[in-house]
Amino acid sequence: MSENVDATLAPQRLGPPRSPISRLLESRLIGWVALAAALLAPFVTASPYSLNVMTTAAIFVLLASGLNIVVGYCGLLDLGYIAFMAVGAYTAGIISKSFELPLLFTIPAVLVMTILAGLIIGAPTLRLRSDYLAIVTLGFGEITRITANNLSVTGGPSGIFGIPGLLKIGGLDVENPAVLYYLTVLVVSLFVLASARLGKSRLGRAWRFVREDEDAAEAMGIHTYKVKLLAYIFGAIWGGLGGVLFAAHLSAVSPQSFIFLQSALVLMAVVLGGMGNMRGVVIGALVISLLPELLRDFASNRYLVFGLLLVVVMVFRPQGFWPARGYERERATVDVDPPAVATEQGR
Amino acid sequence: MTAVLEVKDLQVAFGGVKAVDGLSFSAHEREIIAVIGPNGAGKTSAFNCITGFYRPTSGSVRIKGLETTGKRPADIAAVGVTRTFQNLRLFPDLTVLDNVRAGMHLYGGQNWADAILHTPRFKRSEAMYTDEANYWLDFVGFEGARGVPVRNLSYGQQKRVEIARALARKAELLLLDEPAAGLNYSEKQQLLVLCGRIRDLGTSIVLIEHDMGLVMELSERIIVMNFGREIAVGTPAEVKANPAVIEAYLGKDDEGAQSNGDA
Amino acid sequence: MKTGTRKTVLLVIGAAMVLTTAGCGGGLLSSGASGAATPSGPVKLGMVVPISGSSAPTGAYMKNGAQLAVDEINKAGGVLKGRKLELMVEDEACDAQQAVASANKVVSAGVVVSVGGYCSGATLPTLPIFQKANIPMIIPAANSQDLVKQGLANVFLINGTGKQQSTTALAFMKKSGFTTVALVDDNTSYSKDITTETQAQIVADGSVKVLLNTSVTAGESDYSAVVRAIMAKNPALVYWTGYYQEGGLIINQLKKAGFTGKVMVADGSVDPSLPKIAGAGAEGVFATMTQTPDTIKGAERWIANYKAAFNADPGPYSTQSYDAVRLAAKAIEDAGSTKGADIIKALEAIDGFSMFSGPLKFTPEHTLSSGGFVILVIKDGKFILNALQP
Amino acid sequence: MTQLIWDGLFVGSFYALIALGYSMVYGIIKLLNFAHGDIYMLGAFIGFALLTSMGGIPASLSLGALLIVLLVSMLITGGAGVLIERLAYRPLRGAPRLAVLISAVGVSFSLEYGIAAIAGPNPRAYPIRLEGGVFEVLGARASLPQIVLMLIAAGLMVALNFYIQKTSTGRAMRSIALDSNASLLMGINVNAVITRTFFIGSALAGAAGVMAGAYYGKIDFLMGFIIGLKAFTAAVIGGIGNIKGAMLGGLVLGFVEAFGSQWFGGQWRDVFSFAVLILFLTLRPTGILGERVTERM
Repeated sequence: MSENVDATLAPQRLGPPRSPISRLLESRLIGWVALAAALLAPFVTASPYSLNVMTTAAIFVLLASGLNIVVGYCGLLDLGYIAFMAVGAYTAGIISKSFELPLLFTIPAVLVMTILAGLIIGAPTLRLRSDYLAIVTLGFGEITRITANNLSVTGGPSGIFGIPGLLKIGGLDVENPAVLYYLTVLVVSLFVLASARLGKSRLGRAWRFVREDEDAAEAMGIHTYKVKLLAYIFGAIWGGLGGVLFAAHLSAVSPQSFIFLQSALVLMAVVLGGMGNMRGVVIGALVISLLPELLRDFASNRYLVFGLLLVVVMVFRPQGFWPARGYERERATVDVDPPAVATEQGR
Repeated sequence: MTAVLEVKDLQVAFGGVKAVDGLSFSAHEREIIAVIGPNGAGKTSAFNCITGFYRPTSGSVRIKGLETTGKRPADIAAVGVTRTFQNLRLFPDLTVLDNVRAGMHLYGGQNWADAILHTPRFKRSEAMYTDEANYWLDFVGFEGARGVPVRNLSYGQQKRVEIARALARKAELLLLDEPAAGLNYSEKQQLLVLCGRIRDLGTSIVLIEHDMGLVMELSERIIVMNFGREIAVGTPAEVKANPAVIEAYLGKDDEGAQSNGDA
Repeated sequence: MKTGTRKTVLLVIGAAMVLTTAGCGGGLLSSGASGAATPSGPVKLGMVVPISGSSAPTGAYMKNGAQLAVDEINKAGGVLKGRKLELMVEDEACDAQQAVASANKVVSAGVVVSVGGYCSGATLPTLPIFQKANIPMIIPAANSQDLVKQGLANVFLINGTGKQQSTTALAFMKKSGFTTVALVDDNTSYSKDITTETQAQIVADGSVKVLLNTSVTAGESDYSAVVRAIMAKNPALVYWTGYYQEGGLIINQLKKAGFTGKVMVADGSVDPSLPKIAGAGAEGVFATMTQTPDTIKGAERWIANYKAAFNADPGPYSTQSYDAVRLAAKAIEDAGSTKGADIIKALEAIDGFSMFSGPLKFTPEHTLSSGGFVILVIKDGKFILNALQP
Repeated sequence: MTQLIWDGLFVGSFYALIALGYSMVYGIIKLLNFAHGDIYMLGAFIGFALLTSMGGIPASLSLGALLIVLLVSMLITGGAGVLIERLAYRPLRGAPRLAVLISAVGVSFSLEYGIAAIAGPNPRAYPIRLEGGVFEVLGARASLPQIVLMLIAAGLMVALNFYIQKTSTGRAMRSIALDSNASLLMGINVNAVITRTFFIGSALAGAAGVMAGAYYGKIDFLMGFIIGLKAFTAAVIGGIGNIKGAMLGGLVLGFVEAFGSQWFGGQWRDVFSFAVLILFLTLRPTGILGERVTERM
C-alpha cells in the first residue's frame, strides 16, 4: 500500500466541534474556571445552608467521577456503586468513633476496606455479561445496606452518630463548615483531575478498549479481567473517600443514606453528563445535586424528570449531553525517523 | 531453528460438530503461509484456537517453542502473536491513533501512578506511544485524519488501521484473517507489497485468504483445509496441481466462484 | 498548563474576590451573623419534618398542628411585646442527608427554636447542626433514646421516649394478664429502640415472658415468615413497634393465618390507614400512644379549630407539634430574648406548663417526666381510648 | 413444615408470574427489562383505580368483579408494556447493551415516580379484599383466596405454555430467541413478535399486581422494585429465557426464601435471596433448566 490512497473517501466532518458551547467545554481553561467558581462561591454566600448544599454537591461530584471510571471508561454498569461509599463511611465512622481519632487517620483503613470490597464484589462477577453484572452489583449494594442495618457494630438502623471531625490542629478546626467545604473542594478537584488523567493513560485506554470490544482487546494482550478489576478498584477507592467526606460532613452515617436511589442518582449524573467525559460528568453531577435545591417545584418531581431524561438521552444522544470527545490533536509534522524499538522483537 | 508456530493434532468441537479435526502445521521465521479452503472448512476456528479464543478439544499449540494450548488470549498475545479479524474488530468510537496504541499495550512504560502524577516517565511513554502509532500508520500507508474516531473512516482505511494495530504489537507471528476481503485491485496490490515489507521486519505471517491470485503470489507455503482437516500442503505450484485440492475447490459446481470473491 | 493561562486564572480569581468582598453580603468576608432576625422582625421557628416520602402524611399533620399554634399566638399578640411568630417548614424525607440539608437551611434562615423532628434516624444527624448554632430543639415526635444519650443541652423531647412507651406497654400487659409476648420491629431506629427497651424491662420485671423478638424488612408485601414464627410460638400478645404500613399487613396476615391472640402496636402505627390495611383483623388491636385529640376529653373545641383552619382532621403528632410551638413561645417569653442559651435555661425552668400530655416538667436529661402514654384500641375501624388503662 | 412449603409455593407463584415476563423478553431480545417489576406495580394501581371507580362492591360479587378488573388491567398493562418497548427499547436495538439497560432504568424511574406523582406517595388500601374460608391440609393452613389466586396463576401459565408451544406466534418467538436475523430472513415479522412478547409479559405482571393488591390489601409506588429483583432472581434460577424455568425458578425461590428467613431471621431474607442470585450467576449462569449456549465469535 503506497501513498496513493483516495483520501476523499474519508468523511469531511473531522475537526473539533465548532459551536461556542462545545468549544468552551473542550477548552483546557474550563477546569480552572470551575475550580475558581467553587473557591469563590463561599464569598458570595456562606450561610450554613449554602455551605451544606455546596459540600454535598462536591462530594457528589467525587462519587460521579469515581463511577465514571467504572461505567464511563470501562463500560461496566454498576447499579450498587453507593455500597463503596457506605463501606468507606462506615469504616471511617466506626474507627474514628471507637478510637477517638480524627477521620483523616482512618483513610488507610478505608482504602484497605474499599479495595477489599471492590475485590469481593468484582472478582467473582466481572466475568459475567454486562447485564448480569448490573443486577449483581445492585444485589451487592442492597446486601451492604441491609447488613449495615442489621449488625450492631454499624449501629444498626440508627447508624453511627457523633463522629469526630476530619482533623483538628490548633486553631484550624475542620469542623467549621467553611473549612470543611474548602477541604472537600480541594480533595474532590484533585480526584477529579486524577480520574481525568487516568482516562488519558495506558490504563485508561485499556479500559476503553475493553468497553469497545473485549475480544479485540484480548487479542492485543490486554488482560480484560485484570483491567476491569482495576476499574472496579479505582471506582471503589473514589467511592470510599467520598464516604469519608460524607461522614465528616454529616458527622453521622446511617443505612438510609445508601439506598438504591442514591446509586441511581450517581449513575444518572454520569450518564446524563456524558459517559467517559470527565467535564460532562462533573457538570452532570452538579446539575443533579444542585438543581433540586435551586428549583423547589422541580424537587418534588425530580426522579420522574431524571427517569424520563435517562430514556430520552439514551434514545437520542446515547453518549450523553457532553460525550467524550472523539478526536485528538494530530502531530504537526510527519515523523520520518522510525522509532528505535520498531524493529526489535517482543516487548 | 525452532518453528515460530507449531500446531499439532489440533481439534476443536462445538457440540458434536468438529470444526477443526486434527490439524497440524508449523510456521518458520520470516515465512508467509496461506491457509485456504472452502467456507466452513475450519480456518477461522483454527486461528481462534491458536490465539486462545477457543479452547481446543485436543492437540497442542506451541509458539516460539512455548506451550500455549488453553491459555487465555491475552497471555498468548504476550508470548508473541498478533492478529486481525475476519470482520473488522476495531474500537469504533476511539481515534485512529488510540486504536493503534492498543497494539502497544504490552510495552508498558508507565503505570497508573505515573498517569495520575504526570511524571516525566509518563510523558516519555506517551510520546513514545504517539510516535510509534504514527510510525506504524505510515508503515501501512495510512493517509487521512488520525485524530478522529475510526468509525468515520472508509472500509479500506479501517483495514489498514487494523493491520497497523496488529503490527504495533511487534510480535514474531502475525495472523491475518482474510486481509484482502473487500479490497479493490489496486488495494490488493498494495497489500501484497505490505506483506513483503512486514516479512522483512522478521515477522512470520499466516493468513487466511480466498483470493487465489493473491495467495499464489504471496505465500511460500499453502495449507489447504476442508472439513476441519488439512487435505494438502506445499508450495503454490504443488498445491495447484494437487487433485484433492481441485476436487475440494472446483470439483462440484460453482465453488470456484469463491476464488476471487469475498466471504 | 501554560503560564499564560495560569495568569489569566489568577487574574479572574483576584477580580472576582474584589467584586464579592466589595459587593454582596452574606459571604465569608461579610461581618455579622448572617440571616439573624432583626430585633423587631418576626421570631422564626424552624420545623424539619417529612413532607415527602412514606411518612409524608404525618408531616402534614405536624405542620398543621404547629401552624395552628402559631396563628393562635399571633392573634393573641405574638411574643416579646408584639413580635409575630413565623413558622418555616422544611422536608426531612426520613433521610439523613435531606434532614441535614433542611436543618442547615432553617439555621441559615435564622430560626430561634426548632420545633421539628419525626424520624429518629433523620433527626439524629441534625442535632450537631442545631447545637453548633446554639438553637434549642423541641422535638415533638422523634423519641429514640439515642437523641438524648449524647446529653446535648439544646435537645428537648416532648414526646414520650421509647423507654416510657415500653413501661406503659409492660404495665398494660401485666394488668390485662398477657403472660407471653412476641416483639416484632421493622429494623428502623425508632422501632428497634422500643423492642430493645421492652425486652429489657420485661426481663427485669420477670412476670411476662418474651417468646420471640424478631425484625422484618419494611416495604414488602408478604410477611408469612414472621407470621409462621409467631404461630409457632403462639404468644398471647404480639407487640408491633414499626410503622402502620407493615403493621397493617402483619395484622391482616396474622388474622388469615388463624392467630387467636391479641396484637398491640406502638405509636408509629397509630394512623387512620392502619385499620384499612389490616382489614377485618384490625378490630380489637391495642396501641400504646400519647393522647390524640380524639381521645382527650375536652379537646373538641381544639379539633373544631383545627378542622376550620385546614379543612382536615388532625392526626398523629398534631397535638405535640401544637404544644411544641406553644412551649417555644412560652420559653421565649420567659427568657425575654431570642438567644439560644436564655431559651434553654427557660425551658429547663418550666414547671407545670399545661400540654395535651399533661403538665410539663423536663427531667435532667430533657425528656418528659411522665410520658403520657395511654392505651388505645381499634373499634369500628377507629382508634379510641381503651377502657382499661395501666 | 408443611406451612412453610405452602407459603413458599404461594409467594413463589407470584414470583413465577413476574419472572415469566422477564424471561420471555430476555429470551427474545436479550434485554434485561429492568422496569418489569414496575409493570407489576402499575397493574396494582390500575386495578385500584378501576375498583375505586366501580364504587362499592358487595362482598358476594367481589371475586367476579376482581376477575373483570384483572382482565382489564392485564390489557392495559400489556399495552403499557408495548408502548414502553416502542418508545424506550426499540430505537436502541443494535445499540450497546449498556445503553438499553440504562434506558430500562430510566423507564423504571419514570413509572415509579410517575405513579407517585399521579396517585400520591402514600400507600393505598385496596378497595376490595379477598377473605374466605380456611382449610387445614396436612397441618398447613391454606385459605380460599390463596387457592383461587394460585389457580389463576397456574391457569395463566398453562395458557402461556400452550401459546408458545402450539401456536405460530409461539413458534416465531422461539425461533427469534434462537436467531433473530435468520428469523427475519425466514419471513417472520420480528417486530410484531417482540411487541406481542412485551404485551404478554407485561399483562402477566399486571395480573400479578392486581392479585397482590387484592390479597395483601396494600399497594404503593415502590412495591415493584424488590419483587422485580426477586422475579429476576427466579428467572435466573430457572434458566433465563426458559419459560418452564421461570415457573420452576419462582417456586424454588419461594421455598428458598421461606426456609432462609426461617433459619436466619426475617431481616436477612433479602440478603439471602440476593446471595442465591449471585451464587447462581457466578456458578451456574444458565440456571437449572437453561441450556449451555456455545460461545462463538
